Amino acid sequence: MTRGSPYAPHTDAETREMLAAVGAESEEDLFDIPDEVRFDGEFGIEARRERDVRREIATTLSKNDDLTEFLGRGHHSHYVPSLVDDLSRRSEFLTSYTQYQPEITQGFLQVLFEYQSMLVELTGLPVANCSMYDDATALAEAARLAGRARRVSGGRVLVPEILREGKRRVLDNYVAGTDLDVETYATDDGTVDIDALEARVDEDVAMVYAENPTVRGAIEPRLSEIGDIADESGALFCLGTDIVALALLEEPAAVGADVVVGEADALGMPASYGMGLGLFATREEFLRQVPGRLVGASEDAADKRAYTLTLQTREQHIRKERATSNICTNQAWVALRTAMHVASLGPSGLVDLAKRCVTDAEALAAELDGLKGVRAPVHDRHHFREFVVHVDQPARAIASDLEAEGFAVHVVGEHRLQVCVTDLNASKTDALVAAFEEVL
Amino acid sequence: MTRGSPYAPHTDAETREMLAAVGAESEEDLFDIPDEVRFDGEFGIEARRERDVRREIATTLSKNDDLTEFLGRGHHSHYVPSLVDDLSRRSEFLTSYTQYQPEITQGFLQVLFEYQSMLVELTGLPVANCSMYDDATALAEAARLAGRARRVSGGRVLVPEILREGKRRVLDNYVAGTDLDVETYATDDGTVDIDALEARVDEDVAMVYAENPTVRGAIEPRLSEIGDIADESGALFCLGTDIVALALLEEPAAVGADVVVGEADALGMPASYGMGLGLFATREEFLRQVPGRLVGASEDAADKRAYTLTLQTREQHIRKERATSNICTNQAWVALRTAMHVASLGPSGLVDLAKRCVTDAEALAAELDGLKGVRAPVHDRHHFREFVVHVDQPARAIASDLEAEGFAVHVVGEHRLQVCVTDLNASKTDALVAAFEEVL
Amino acid sequence: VYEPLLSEKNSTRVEIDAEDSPLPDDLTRDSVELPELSEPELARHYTRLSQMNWSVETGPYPLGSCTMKYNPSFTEDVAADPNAAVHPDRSARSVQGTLELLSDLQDYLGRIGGMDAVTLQPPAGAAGEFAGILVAKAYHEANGNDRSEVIVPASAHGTNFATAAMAGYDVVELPSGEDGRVDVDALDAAVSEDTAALMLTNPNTVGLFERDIVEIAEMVHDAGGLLYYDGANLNALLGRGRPGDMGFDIMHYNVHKTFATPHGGGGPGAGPVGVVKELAEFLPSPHVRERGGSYELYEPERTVGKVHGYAGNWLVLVKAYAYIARLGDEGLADASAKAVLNANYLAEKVDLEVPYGPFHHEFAATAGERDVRESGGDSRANENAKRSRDAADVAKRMLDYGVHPPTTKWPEFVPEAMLTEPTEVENRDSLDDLARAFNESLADSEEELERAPSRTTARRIDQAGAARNPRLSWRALDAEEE
Amino acid sequence: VYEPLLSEKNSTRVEIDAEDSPLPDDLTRDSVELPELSEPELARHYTRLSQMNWSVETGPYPLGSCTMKYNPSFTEDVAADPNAAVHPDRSARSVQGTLELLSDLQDYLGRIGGMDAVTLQPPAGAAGEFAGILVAKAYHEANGNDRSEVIVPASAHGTNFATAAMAGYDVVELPSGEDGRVDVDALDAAVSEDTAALMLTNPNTVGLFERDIVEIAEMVHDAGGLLYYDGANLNALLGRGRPGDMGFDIMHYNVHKTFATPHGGGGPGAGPVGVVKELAEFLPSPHVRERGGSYELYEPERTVGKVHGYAGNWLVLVKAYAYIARLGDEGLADASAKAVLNANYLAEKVDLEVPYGPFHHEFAATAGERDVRESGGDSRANENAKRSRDAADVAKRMLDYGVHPPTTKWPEFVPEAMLTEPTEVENRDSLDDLARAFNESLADSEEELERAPSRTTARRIDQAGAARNPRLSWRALDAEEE
Repeated sequence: MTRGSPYAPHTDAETREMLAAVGAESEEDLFDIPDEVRFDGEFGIEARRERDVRREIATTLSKNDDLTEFLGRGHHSHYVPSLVDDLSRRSEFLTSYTQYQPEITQGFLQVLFEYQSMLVELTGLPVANCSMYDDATALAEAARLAGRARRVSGGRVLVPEILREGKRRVLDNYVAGTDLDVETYATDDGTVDIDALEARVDEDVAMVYAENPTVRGAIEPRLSEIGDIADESGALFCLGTDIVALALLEEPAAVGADVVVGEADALGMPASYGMGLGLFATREEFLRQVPGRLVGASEDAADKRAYTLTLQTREQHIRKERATSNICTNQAWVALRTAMHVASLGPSGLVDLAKRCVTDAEALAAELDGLKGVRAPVHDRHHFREFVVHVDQPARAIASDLEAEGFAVHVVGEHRLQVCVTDLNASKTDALVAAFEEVL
Repeated sequence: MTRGSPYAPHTDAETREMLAAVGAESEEDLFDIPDEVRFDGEFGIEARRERDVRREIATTLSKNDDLTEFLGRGHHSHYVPSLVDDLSRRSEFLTSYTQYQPEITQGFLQVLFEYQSMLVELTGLPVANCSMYDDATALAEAARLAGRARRVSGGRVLVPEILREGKRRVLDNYVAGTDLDVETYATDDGTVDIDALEARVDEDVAMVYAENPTVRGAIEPRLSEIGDIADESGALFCLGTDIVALALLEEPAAVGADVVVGEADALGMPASYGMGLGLFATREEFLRQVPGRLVGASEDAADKRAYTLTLQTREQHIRKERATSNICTNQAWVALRTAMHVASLGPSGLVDLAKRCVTDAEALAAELDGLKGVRAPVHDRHHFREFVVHVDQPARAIASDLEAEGFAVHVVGEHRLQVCVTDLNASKTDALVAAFEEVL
Repeated sequence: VYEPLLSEKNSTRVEIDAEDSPLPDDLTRDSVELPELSEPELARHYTRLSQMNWSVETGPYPLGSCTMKYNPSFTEDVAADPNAAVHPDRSARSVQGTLELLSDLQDYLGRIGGMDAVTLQPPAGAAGEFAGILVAKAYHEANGNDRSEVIVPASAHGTNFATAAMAGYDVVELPSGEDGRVDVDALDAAVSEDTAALMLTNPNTVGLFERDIVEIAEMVHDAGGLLYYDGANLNALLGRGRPGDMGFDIMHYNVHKTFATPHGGGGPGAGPVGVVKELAEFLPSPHVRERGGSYELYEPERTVGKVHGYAGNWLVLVKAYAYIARLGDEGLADASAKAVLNANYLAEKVDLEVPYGPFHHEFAATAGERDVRESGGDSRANENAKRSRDAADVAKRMLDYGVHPPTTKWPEFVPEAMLTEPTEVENRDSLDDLARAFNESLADSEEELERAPSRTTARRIDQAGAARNPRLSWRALDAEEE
Repeated sequence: VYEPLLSEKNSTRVEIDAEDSPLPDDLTRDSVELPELSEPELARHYTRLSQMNWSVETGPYPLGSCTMKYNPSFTEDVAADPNAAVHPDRSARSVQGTLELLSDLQDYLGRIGGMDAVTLQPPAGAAGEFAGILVAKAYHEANGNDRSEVIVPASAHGTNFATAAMAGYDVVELPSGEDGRVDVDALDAAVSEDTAALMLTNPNTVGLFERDIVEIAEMVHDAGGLLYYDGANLNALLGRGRPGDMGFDIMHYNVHKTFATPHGGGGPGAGPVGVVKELAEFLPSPHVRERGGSYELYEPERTVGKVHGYAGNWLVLVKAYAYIARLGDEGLADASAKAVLNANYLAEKVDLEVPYGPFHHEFAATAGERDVRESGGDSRANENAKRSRDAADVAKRMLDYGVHPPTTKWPEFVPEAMLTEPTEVENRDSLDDLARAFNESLADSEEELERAPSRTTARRIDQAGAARNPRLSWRALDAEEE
């Protein structure tokens, strides 16, 4: 086993000669570190062979229970075609970085341009960026954009009371350094309580945020009205959604959305403990307020179409403290995978997948509803992928018992569970229902 | 789900227009097949989605028991670095074919040239081909070469009596259409019984074949003598070995080998139910008798070094029934993986690996020898990777009991087992010894 | 772009010293010299080399008779299943998954070819031929028939000739008929009591279906011979015709052609062999079968023995199974339909003469003047009517137009043949590009053709020089330099 | 070489009809138009695009401040483990493997940075900065301190400025001292009771170690401020110096730089944050800890809340763990040593002026005339003494010599800066190639530089035009054409 880094190619002779070339006696000499802060201890981390590291991590990860997950609430997975893994792992994509030299990075730039283009098609909005970290940070950036771009005097940001906690806490942090304030509005049957919302909105509101589907899986029936309420008071309407829902549910542009945020990694990624891909699209008028990278088409010196990062003066490396965001490294490679997955599905495949999110959820809800002591869906709405389930017994105990049977579901209230079905677990719904019967 | 092949890109409109362009009414029209032999039935094979095929095959393969294999006898596996998987799966390598147009296939040609070069270094012989299917067919081709190139009157091919059955049966088939006859010679303590061999050799012998290590894992102590015996009678000396053993054991050229055959996929491939990579190297004088592909260096029109398939007049596509072999498609991609693995180990890594094949086998034999009712190694030889174990109890029963404990070993006699250890199972030797204790 | 050899980058000689060797000095070599490079250096080396290599993913690859279709990437994942990594000497009991998959694949292939029993052992098409001819030989011998000849059409793959000779048969070469097919009269003259088998490719190597197949089969069978089907062109027939239904007794399948397993730069492939009921007992050993819900290995009663040391190219077979399962009946039939449509469309678009027809999944254009065909008669054809070119030169020029050229100068009965098989995976745009490459190359001057290629990684390579002065290793190159 | 957009190849509009929709019409959109291509077409599209992209495997990638080192391929396999594919809302009990790995990585990073507690939540370096500054803010608030300023050296990464502003702080920019380091007097003047933190990169953005770090730390601490370490340049220090030992209170790690996780064309990275004991209670929620042999998630007592919706970029963290485990103490120290050696060797070989030193893993050459340095004084330097170039032009010309150029025109205090970080993965030959590319580019005429690049996939791209007339989607391109 080599003693140094297996990824530093230097032979001993080479090291000696290179040290001589720079006039140093030893590697130690190259470090201009005062003695008082020099480190002469050890980390106590033992080097292992490649196969041993692989074995060790595989062993560690095998301590995760093998559960069939009926989990969603913002982190969704669909079957990812092998093609996506294969092509995205190509080193030319994987080990490249931000396209500072567009002449030799046309490949990745074009993929990102295509990703943006897909989001433009799906949202109906003309501007989409290359990625945010996840839906939570995308929402938080939207609020900051609303703060910068506002035409109103106040800084109230209205979000649904059922907003997922993770999103809410990120949003709070992102607006803490601004004059924006986050407030909630009531929901009704898993979607917006329009009257309650309307009562909360006045000319101090910078942004109204709503989701479709909501975190309960419910499809919002009155989206245009929400858009109108926001528009009439001068607030921006920010819509939260996800890339599969976009293919079937109302087009955001058609309901007056000014900004669309959400998760895009439901396509392209397996469940990954919350690793995300924040989608972000907006209207042309906010172009120069957009956070993150944008790829634009241009021409090269031979007048051929070429792509390049553009409008970089918005970004931190140029504008520093006046940048639209501090984001630099983003989720580009996840965006590449998502674009590949969308391309792989095509419009029919994507629409079909979205339709299944409705029909599979409906079917499973109906099955569960047939069980004694269970009511599903709790909300009188159409659902997308997931829905809330009422159980007469304590929800936590039921979830725990289901786990023992090999199934994971959400607990969202004392007597409420939430269940999510996609093409990945659809073949196991009968088993889930049977497990419910077992534990009830 | 699409109704036709998911890998045919034609849209319905495209198909219609293309049919029109060729003047056909329907796809049916394009087939010039007499009615009497037209197939109008069905195969009865249902199309499945990609994820369903993956799931189905994974389920089927999971019916293989999860055993730790201490198996060898010609099919050996060592840890394959991830790099090999990653790079060999690059589509430019994987989905290309024989390099009939060298100007656009320099990449694969160079890899094969490097593979040949590695074998030249390891065998000491100046000519190595791009691959045979496996060690058995390589041996069989060697015999045919010996038949064509012989300077003696007879056609006897001498092989050790302990030759693995699979090899023997392939050899028999390959020489059945020639005047060659396969005969065996005795072995002694797992290696060649030199006196017995000498007694069998006369001027009717076209080839003497010996192995190092032998199928018993024993290292042949008198290789040069075997070479001399063959040489003195005018027979070719063909040596069977494998790519790891070559790095440590005597150099074939130094012991007078005229042809070297064996398995090369002990590097580069996981256990693969016997899928192989036949290595084949020989002396310059037999160059035009070599079976299979050869890559040579040449120059292009700009006088730059370039590689190309060469001496193709030996091959079936040119010489037809007078070709040196019927082989066409070979194991090129496996050779690429093997070359990558060799490159990844480097000379020190390869030699170290080979040394471990000796020391790990010795250590395990000593451990087993300490058990009551067990003697190991049976043969008074040095061993490479594997060795024969005597058990007082019936070997078949012991092996079966070991299988129940999660271990696979060979049964090679009524009271004999054979055990093989490599870096892949070395960490489990203690468990194997414990299992032996359990079942004895 | 030139990538040095590994040995030119860094090479180290490691001495094997008695002190730290686990073996006595006389059992070991003195030293080993090999390239010594770090992982980043190797990653770059092989990445660069890969980029200097044409593949199906690079662009059209219409290599006639090779069926260079797209290899679905999911089949690689399937074969990479850790449960597939088993040793061949495992007990049958402990590898039921492997045996079940093999058994299922045997079944699928049997249905597709119309054969009663299938062995998966042959590791390539030529090995399949060998196994098949061994079966024929064993059959005749079992029947006390001493037959010495195998008939092979002149247009057949070289492997057919070589295989028959390898099995000890005399090869009787059958000249091609005027229509490019088997000349039935010539066959009649060739068939005799010495005929062990006729090896036939159907559609043949220029894509023509042997319309007289029923008569041919009768002639061979009447003489006591067997009919062997070379599966190289099976991609033309899926769901439209089965060799078993045409009277063939033995066939091999090229799974790396018809069933889309990757060609791997020259292999591994797999060449399963199917036979009719009467020949099943002669198949190679071991064979897989189901018995009472579990799978076992057994030796067929009169087996020919083995053509591979173990069970063939297992990992390739897994991929073939996955492909067939993915496509099913309709997918397979569609693959053939589109392969044939593509060949016909492309032939329509090229300005080169295509002397025979109607062809199926491939056609042999001739790199010479094109007759004004009845169907067409357009002006391009007339313009090019005077040109006559060397097929190999046209092919080299096609490289400059960014496509892979077809197989050239084969089969020999087509003058300056360019045997073209686009397969079903090309779309119309891609076929139009390909046609353009053909046509522009043909239209270029002889000087341009001889200078070609000029836009490729390497310029035209001196093949004669490579053979005249064989340098087959870096050691040979070093020796030359000294 | 030009690859059409997916939409230019084939695009289809799918109508969503009420009849076969599972939803009432008013809940759905009317139609969706997207590219519709088969798998073989997509495989070619993305394979070709990949070949039009520079990566670490393509060649040298000395992008200063980005640490473009080799990403071991085995770490990809590790992260692809099906057991790693878990949902973040699983019970802690059912994901003990994930929590154990996260806990172990927290521990490793703590040891490497000399920090007492580490959060893995931030999904990138900038997010780490944000989390770190939030911690600082919470700390001050908890102590009843209302501080309004964050001090950032002019040479710092843009993210430092943006982060401080994002957290609501006024940014006090500290000019660089004459030696390229922090001007201690200027710092003294800047530090006050309003100072919440000083954000420092060490070695700084031209690779210079802040020799006065102990004094700096004292000054900041004395004023009640905190010291923040930007981990972008940690690859210079592994095993030689730890931020915790230098007086830093908070730091972030860029695992995609220092710990070799792939940069993915712009991400995902991960930006864990380490803090000293006193700040641990402020870390983001949830945090992972071991309790009695099992692992649990908990909310730190005075947590700043969240900077990511879930737990950050988990799959990236797995790779970072694998890399650290592979290298261990000696490997990590060697990585830094070789990174610094490489930078020094390359700087020695380039003809460009390198105004500051001694630098560590990166140096900022200036694309202008080189002084005859004391150490050298060779003739090349004199020859080039008259040349002064635009750094961006030199970079474009370097593309023609087959390498990736360094970061240009940054940091701003170095005129026409070419910030160069070869990392430890280049060998000497590769550094020599890189030096040649620098030197020949510098020696080329201004006309050549302005025309560059000419040997690349695309020629020089009109960036101003792209910004003037933003076309950000294929829809925008279509609209333009109409």
